[in-house]
Amino acid sequence: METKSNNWEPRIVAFFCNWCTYTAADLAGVSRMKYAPNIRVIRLMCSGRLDPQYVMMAFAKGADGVLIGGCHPGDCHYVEGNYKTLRRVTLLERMLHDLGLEKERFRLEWISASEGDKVKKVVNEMVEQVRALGPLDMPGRFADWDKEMEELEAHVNHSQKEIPAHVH
Amino acid sequence: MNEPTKTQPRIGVYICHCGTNIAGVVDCKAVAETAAQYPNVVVSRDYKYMCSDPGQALIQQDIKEHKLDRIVVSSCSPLLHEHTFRGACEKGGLNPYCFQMVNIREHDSWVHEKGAAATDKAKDLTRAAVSRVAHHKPLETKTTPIHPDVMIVGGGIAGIQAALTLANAGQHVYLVEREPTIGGYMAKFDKTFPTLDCAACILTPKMSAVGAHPNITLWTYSEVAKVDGFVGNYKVVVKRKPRYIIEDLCVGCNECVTACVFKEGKFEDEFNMGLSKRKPVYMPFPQATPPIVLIDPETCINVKTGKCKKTCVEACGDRQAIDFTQKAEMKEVQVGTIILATGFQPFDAKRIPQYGYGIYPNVYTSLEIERLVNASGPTEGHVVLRDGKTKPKSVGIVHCVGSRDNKTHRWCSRVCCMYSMKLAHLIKHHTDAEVFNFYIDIRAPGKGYEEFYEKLQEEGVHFIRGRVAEVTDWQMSKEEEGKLVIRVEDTLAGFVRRIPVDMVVLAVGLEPHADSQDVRRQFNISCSTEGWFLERHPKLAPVNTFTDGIFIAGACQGPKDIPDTVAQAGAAAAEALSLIKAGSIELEPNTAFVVAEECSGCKTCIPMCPYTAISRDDVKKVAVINEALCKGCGTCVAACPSGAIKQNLFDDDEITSEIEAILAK
Amino acid sequence: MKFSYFPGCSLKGSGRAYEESLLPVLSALGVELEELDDWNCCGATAYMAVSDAAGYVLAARNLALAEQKKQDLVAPCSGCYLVLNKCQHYAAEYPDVATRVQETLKRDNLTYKGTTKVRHPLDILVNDIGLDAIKKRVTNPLKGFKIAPYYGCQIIRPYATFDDQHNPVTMDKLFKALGAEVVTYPLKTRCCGGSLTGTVTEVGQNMSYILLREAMRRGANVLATTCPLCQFNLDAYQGDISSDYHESVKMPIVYFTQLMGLAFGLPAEKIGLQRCIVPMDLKPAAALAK
Amino acid sequence: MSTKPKIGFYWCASCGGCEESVVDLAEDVLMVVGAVDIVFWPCAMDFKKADVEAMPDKSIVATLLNGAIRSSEQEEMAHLLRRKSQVLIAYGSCAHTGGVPGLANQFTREQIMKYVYEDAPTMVNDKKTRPQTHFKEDGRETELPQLRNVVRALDQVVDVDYYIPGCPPTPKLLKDAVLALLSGKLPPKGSVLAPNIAVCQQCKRNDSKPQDISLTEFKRPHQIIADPEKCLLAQGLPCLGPATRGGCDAVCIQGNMPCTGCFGPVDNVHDHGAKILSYLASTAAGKEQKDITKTLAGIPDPVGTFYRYGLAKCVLRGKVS
Repeated sequence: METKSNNWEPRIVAFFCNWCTYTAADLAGVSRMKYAPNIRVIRLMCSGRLDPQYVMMAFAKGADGVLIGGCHPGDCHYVEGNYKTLRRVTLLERMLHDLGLEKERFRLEWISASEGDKVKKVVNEMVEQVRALGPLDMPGRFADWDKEMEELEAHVNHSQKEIPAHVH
Repeated sequence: MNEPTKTQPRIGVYICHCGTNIAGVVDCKAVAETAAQYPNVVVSRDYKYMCSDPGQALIQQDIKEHKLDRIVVSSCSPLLHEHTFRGACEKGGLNPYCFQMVNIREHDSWVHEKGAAATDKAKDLTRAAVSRVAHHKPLETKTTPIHPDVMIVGGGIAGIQAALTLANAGQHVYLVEREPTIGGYMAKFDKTFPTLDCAACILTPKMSAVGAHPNITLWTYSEVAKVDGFVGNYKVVVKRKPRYIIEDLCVGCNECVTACVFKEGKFEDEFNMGLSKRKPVYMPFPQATPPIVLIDPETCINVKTGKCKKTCVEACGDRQAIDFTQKAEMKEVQVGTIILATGFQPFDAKRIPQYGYGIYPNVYTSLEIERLVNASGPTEGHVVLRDGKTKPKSVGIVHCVGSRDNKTHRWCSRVCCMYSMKLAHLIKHHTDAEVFNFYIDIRAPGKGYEEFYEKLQEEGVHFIRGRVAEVTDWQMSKEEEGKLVIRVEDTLAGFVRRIPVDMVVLAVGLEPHADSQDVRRQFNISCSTEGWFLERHPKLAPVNTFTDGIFIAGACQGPKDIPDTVAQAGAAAAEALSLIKAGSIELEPNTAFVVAEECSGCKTCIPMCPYTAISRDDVKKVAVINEALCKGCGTCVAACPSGAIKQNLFDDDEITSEIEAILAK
Repeated sequence: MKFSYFPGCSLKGSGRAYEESLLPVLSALGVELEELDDWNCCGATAYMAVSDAAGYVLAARNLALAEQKKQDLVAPCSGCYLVLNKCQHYAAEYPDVATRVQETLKRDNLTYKGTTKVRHPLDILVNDIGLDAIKKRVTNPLKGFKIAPYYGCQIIRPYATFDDQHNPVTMDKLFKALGAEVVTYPLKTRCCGGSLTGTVTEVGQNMSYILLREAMRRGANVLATTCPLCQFNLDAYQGDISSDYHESVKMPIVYFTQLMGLAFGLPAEKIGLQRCIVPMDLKPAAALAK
Repeated sequence: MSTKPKIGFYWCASCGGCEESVVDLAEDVLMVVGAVDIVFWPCAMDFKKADVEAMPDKSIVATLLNGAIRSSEQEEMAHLLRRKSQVLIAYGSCAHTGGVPGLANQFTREQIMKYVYEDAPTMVNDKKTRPQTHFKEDGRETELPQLRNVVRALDQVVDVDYYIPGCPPTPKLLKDAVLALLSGKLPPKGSVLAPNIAVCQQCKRNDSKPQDISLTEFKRPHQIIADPEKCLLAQGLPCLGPATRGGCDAVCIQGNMPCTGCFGPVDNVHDHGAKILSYLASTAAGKEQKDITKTLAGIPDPVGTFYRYGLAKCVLRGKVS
């Protein structure tokens, strides 16, 4: 498994709003800023579209960190979508903490369309913080937990020979 | 049309090299080969320039040949070319929304080093798009009509130029200006660089053309109070402040000004940068447009106390143009497009106390000097010291005050080198003084600009390279007695110099208006970190903003000189005109809708919408989304506790399949 | 009002007039200063130049001691004020400095969380106590005093926590409240010569000369300072300067707290005025009247 | 031999309330007993595992299994009953989504064992003896069940055909399910046998809910005397009705208690807790971080509140340790 090898690299899934943070990431590109290649951006029209389920799902599917990027408070292209994001993220942060995830694995940043350098800074920072924490590897953990079930499954379904239905 | 089937999508994947922009970092061939293995992929290719005609033709041909029903293009940012490729899909006979774009340039090759990591990223992102696009549904393109009227905010040279261009093309324009007159900063200038033609001679005809144009509604002394709506259908409320003068009745005879109980001007004249005094009733300057007076409520005795002989009313006589009962008036208009030309404000020189502005009387800002050298200015063009009579024998012009300075503003204000040289020429011409320019670099990159710099050197104007440390009056020698001393490191000569002068001119930079953040929020556009309005693309869409139908022109977008401002104003007018002439604009169909059978009527979504697009059907007891009002942010979709709200192009199955596939290994 | 107090070496040595005037003046205004128990060298500029790491640890130890007291720390000497501030900023901004500091402090069973606020007496006088309260305490208005307010460098640069970096005015306001006249003194933040006076004497003394000469030219009869090193440089070499520049230079150099003490009616010898090398006229109004 | 359809009931990790709920059918229980042949119901009748093992595969028409899967014994029985049944129904919250036992996934097995056998204040166990899985006395060996790493919902162990939600399911749901089984008119495999619409739709207080409630404070049921007519959420109680599958006739709310989510999510929701979180946070007011934090502090235990019945089915399956 790759996550256990020495060349493990953190995988960060990012959800960026179209108008500010996604555009800022474009600006970072146009300005040829270099940052860590560990991030995969999913574009949403507004950070308010971010359903907390997506964050949970990203972790469950193997993300080591999740980054949310939206417009600064008061700057939302859709007036106040980012306030809704802030409310959801505030509660989600607490819940993820209660579920045992280190706080560095989940981050909300307000990055305006002009802050290409902030994209670079935040991504690099987060990749390093997550790297220091090591792999989260939820799929691997699930597989480890479920290994215990192989034995009985085989025992009940395969060791006994099939008993045919009687015809009366 | 190849309608996508539910059972087995047929996907085409195209990896763009973008010359070497992508291919120089990402192994495009490898990405295409890997993508060929992804589920449902029928065709996977890499190509040099996907956005080129042959690139687009490739997609169209494959759609027909391989019966493709979904397309993925991995190239640049969707903000740049999504529209292009959607068009290619449509031309190929496919619904344009059965398309997904992957950004492997701005988000990958341009920000990462060449190597496996960048290629892996391109593969992951492409895999996610392939997985996502399988869930895309064909959608109908929606359009909205464009109201033909235009609002222009700001009546400086940018606003004037844009207004005239549009009005001459037959469009109705509302020009809103905060000050009592249009003209902006240009109206204060004597000459313009590098041609030294008279600013008033070229500006005032345009100002009066605006005032007289049948297609222009000019509202000065007015501010935008509220903006609602969207491209094509903006509803703007303008607050017209009371000027206590009935505009239609005033003929600008100035008799009320003469008759005012104040025999002499007593209050700082804004137009002359406080270098002269005005009365409470005044006309900003002789060529003001509209050419009418106003009464300043802050200084007029009658407005403040109601106890005045009102000699002005008497002087106006039968015309009865003065109306002290005037109140602020709200005007609401419908426009389809808006051009913001709100300009800049000069840097406040007091922020750099070591330059002595406000401490030493004979330290001036460049705008004050513009008024001093102006024949219609407070001294009728005589350059004299603050005492009102002494001609300076030596003048120092300090460049980059509030520019190229980490402590104040990092940007170059672009105009100061040139206007400083213009002022140096004019001061020398008016006074024959020794003029010293203290500069970091001379930036003269315009037509005839470098030649102007040479001309100045020939005229004997001194240029000393070095940022000035301080302007002070402490003395080291007799010859400094009574003078201002400019301390500077002369970086060409390599030593610190003390240059005594009679007058110091601070070449203040340009900065965004103090309220630029409020203004851009009002119009829902973005700002750069510094506060300049942000263009949609620095090269390809310099007057567009991220909000459709709102354009920017002039120095509100960043410091620029008059030629650039006028060019940009023309461009903004042309962009607005192009929308108007098209009659309508395509909207993203990414609206949300409620699946009524799954809605429990819990009302969670209703307050989520900032556009009041969601209401409750009280008979069926379910939520209903008005598609015309929905702008597609998806906040209600995320909030819906039963997943009963869906969103076109950003639905749960589309996003979750993207998450899963982006992490698949 | 109660603060922790970090005197540093100067206020116990060459700058003792500063402490002798500061303590009674603050006490007269109801401010209690509690000298930090077991304080050590602030880390000072010279130490920083030799080993910045050791410098930060020295400063941080004082900050850590003050942190335990949970009250703001007053550092009257400009050098101490700067170094303590600098240590605080660097520990907050640079993890390696913070780690180094924490690890070393641990050996002394100390920790430093970064919460100590370092304050200058001028800041406390004008912003905490207020000019009105000071005015009320004045029994002997400084009539006839024409003061050149001299701030020096370290209390406003690079950390301008309570005044403008280029045009500070706190002392100006204070002296006006004491009833004195404040002369316009554009050199108020220019270098006094600093340690150059001891190393490259002619350069250092030239800098002092410029300051003294301009103060005289502006009609000042006293120059007020906030820094023990400035006080020493400007006060001690006026004889040398006069002979080197063939110009009679004579300007009393006092701490701002000494002028306050005088205005509060405290006897001259109780506020260290007898320690001035260039003596100050205690009744300049009479001299002016003549 | 009876030709009536053979039905089985089994009880895994649960409180037993589901078994009681069968009796809640009241007189209808006679209809059920008359219509079917109960071949396995250890709680009520004497059956042995060997009896089941002896049955032909797929010979039971339907087994209603309640309770989560926590031990190896439960796991084995799940496999066995799956093999013997044509239709396997996860009955009640625990089998459906892990139920309250699923909250144990906030701790590792070792943490639980250590607490129960060493740290609990009522425990005296100086030798720190732990339960054994092998036991030998008088030459006889006995195998005892093991505690599994995590609590699982039934479908995390075996293939499940239908789900009857609820803690416990209401008599109506059970009756409808039995009638559907008898008539053979079954919905697609994998369906939850309750309406795919949230509780609010059946809630009589729905009309009383204002359109925008923007809560600045969340309250807990013991803190207020709730108005019995008005929407509980509007009164500050975090009622999970909007995010929870209906079919219960909003019984808890009729009893003036907020919905706690026992029916699990509707079909469109992947992760019940995350969706509850999204919806509840959306009803909170405030634009400043400190105000928002303060308001949301009124929900002191997000995991326990949002995953009260479904932590095993949370996409993260429990606490990451």
